[in-house]
Amino acid sequence: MAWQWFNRLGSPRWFYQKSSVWMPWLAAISLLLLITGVVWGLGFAPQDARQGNSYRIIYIHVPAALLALAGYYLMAISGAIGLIWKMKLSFLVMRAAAPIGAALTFAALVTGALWGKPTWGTYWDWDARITSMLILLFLYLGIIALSRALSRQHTADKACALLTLVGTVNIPIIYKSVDWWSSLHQPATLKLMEPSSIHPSMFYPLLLMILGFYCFYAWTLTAHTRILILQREWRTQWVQQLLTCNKI
Amino acid sequence: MGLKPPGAGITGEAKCKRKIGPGFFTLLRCELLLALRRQSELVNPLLFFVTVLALMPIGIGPEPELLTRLAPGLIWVMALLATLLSQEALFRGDYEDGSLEQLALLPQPLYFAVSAKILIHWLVTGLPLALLSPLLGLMFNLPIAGYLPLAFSLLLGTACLSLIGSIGAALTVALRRPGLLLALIIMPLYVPVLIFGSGAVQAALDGYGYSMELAVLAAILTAAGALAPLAAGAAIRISLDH
Amino acid sequence: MPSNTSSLLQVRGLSCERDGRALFTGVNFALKVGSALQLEGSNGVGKSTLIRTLIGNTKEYHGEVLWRGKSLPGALPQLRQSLLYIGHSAGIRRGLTVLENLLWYGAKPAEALEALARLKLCGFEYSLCGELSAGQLRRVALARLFLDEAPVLWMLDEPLMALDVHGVEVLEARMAQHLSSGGVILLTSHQPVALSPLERVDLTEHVGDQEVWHSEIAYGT
Amino acid sequence: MHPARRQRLILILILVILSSAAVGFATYAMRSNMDYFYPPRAFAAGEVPLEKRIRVGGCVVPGSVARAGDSLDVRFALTDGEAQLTVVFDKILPDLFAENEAAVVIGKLQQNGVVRADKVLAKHDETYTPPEVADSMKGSAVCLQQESQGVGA
Repeated sequence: MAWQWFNRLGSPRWFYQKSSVWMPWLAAISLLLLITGVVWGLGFAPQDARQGNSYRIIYIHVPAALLALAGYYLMAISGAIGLIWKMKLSFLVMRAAAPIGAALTFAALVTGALWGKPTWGTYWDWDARITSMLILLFLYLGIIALSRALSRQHTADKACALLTLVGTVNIPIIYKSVDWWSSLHQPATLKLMEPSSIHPSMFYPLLLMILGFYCFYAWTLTAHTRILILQREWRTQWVQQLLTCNKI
Repeated sequence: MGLKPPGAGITGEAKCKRKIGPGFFTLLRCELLLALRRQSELVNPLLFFVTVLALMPIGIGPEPELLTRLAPGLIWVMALLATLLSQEALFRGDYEDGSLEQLALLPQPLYFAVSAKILIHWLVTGLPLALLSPLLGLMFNLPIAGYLPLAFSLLLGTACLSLIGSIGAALTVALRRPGLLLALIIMPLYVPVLIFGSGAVQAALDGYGYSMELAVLAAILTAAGALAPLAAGAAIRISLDH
Repeated sequence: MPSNTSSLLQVRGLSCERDGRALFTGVNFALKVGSALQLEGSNGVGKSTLIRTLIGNTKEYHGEVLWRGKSLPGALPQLRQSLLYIGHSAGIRRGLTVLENLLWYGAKPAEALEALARLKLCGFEYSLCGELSAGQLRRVALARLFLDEAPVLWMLDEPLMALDVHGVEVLEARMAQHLSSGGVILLTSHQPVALSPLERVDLTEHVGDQEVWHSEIAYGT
Repeated sequence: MHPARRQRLILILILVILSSAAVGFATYAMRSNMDYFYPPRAFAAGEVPLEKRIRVGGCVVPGSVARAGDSLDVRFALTDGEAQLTVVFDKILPDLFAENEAAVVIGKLQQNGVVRADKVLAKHDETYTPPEVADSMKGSAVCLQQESQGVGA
């Protein structure tokens, strides 16, 4: 029974049909959460004692950074599932997640730089967190480049999954070594705040933004996966039927 | 000299050697022969390493203090690039002439063949780099305290680089021009080796011991020695299905 | 799975696709002890892909492949143990000498020299393969067929390519002898091969419906 | 034993040996204390090596900042509540540097017991607090409390 369900989940066709139902809901929820979070965070949350208003960029920065990392692990897990159980859909999810993850990493770096200027007086600092974020961006870009370079999709899927897994083994090592390196060169001046050290009136909008980003991420990932499914399966009967019915 | 009568020419279960394929030392010998016969490919990474490093003082100015400050990082980054450049050819020849396909058909794990290749690759690139390092230290006005850690860290570190790079080489072997892509894939994975390699030299220059950095490099080396050939073997099987 | 024991290799309803595009569909054949099969078809129809599927290097296929009655991929290790495969790229390293190449494939020096003599490669034993002509390279690769204790199953992708008349004759004689001693041969060739019994499968007749292809199943089997 | 199986066994043995060696090296590396961060009391206790690159963290003692008239040279004292340490610096101090605020100094300890700094960093406040909450916590207590946390971490 469970196996059957698993197999069905692996079918791109099944996923395409089911996700048509989820998509509007996901979009509505993420829009609601994001709008509430933005209005609350930017308009109503109090100013910070030292940084004034500039701290408000955390409402974008923190969720983006969290998802950039979580997105990589999602890629690694779906890549592993693809390699072990030979599930086509799982490879598609992995490849759909790569550009989104890269964009989020880039966003986290840019917002971090913008935040850094008024707060520590510099756009860029070779701090452990920033440096490892930059390396994460390179990992993402490498995976995307590999997936584009290999012309045969079947090979590209597996190769990217393997590279993602190798990267996963490396991420903690890279993080540890960059941390050691930067603490040797300078003290850890910029630390991510612990949830306890942020006042609740600032934390609730942040929580909303994080949840909103997660939903938005799920929506984007689903949308991108659907595009990849159509690209990959356009010769199949069900896609042809879909195309003729919708007259696209 | 004639062929054997019908039937006798077909193997039963007996002859094991040919079925299991060449042993590890045969693989090593063969790789070493191949490496030594491609002399230009052998010398080019070394020449690149030395030439670019010689350009550095010309570019940034010859102040001895500045050069001392930059020496560990520059030498290490150049060692990294030199290894990377030579990595592209690791599986290429065997892929193009079909012997990689033959290797993959053997019942023995690809781990052995891949490690033989990596070992020889390190012997002809990493080891000479480490041996050349005192000369470069001289060029860069490296204090006496830095020579030993530089040589040791290069010795261990280039082996790590060869191992990690083999995964990228195996993933891109089916591509016609993998050069830049290989660099893009592998560079992020090189970061820890670079940090601890140049860190060992810097620690020695700052007056501290460098055994911790070398221990980390050794840890990376042994872990990569176990995992990288496995991953590269899997990547070869993936690339063969292209 | 009950099957005719004299059929070493059986292929049932084999279809290969490449990125969702069908190369060929519904290929059936069986190789009995002492029989040979020639795959024909125009360029790009998937002859090499079929061979690479059978030896397990390509995993995107539908259908059933049986080796000694057991189905792939479970029986792949056994199949590979009895396999001698010479692909389009013949697996001869250009940086090694002719003899070194054969020794790498586990030949004993004496038998390697004998095999080279049969293929008229005397005097080239110590030349680097990179310096040989295409036809000579092909002969070096084919010399593996002339070593003692050859495996049962031969899969040869374009073995006649670049060979001269004498080379073709020697090869055909060796293949006939292999068949008579109970081996099986699967080969692709655009040229006619003088060999009996020789079955022919034309892949052009099996070209799938290129437009609509129902790949509902996940990768591999 | 079947040769293929034997080779697999050898492979597993190699993997086990290599990974245990990796664990061993990593443990050795972890054990060596590579943190060159010292509080001012470590200087008083004489634990700090001379002429090696070190890092010092502490609160800038109020009224201790003295600038030389003719150069950028500046002299200030750091404290961790127990001991004080004099620091000399010859470049421009960062904007966030202020008396009674935390600062981190990178430099070398000299024979005379003074640290010559290569770099001074104003340690950033890690918490995000609305003004009214921060007001109630103002004072050197905040700095010292953070500093002890920072040193302990």
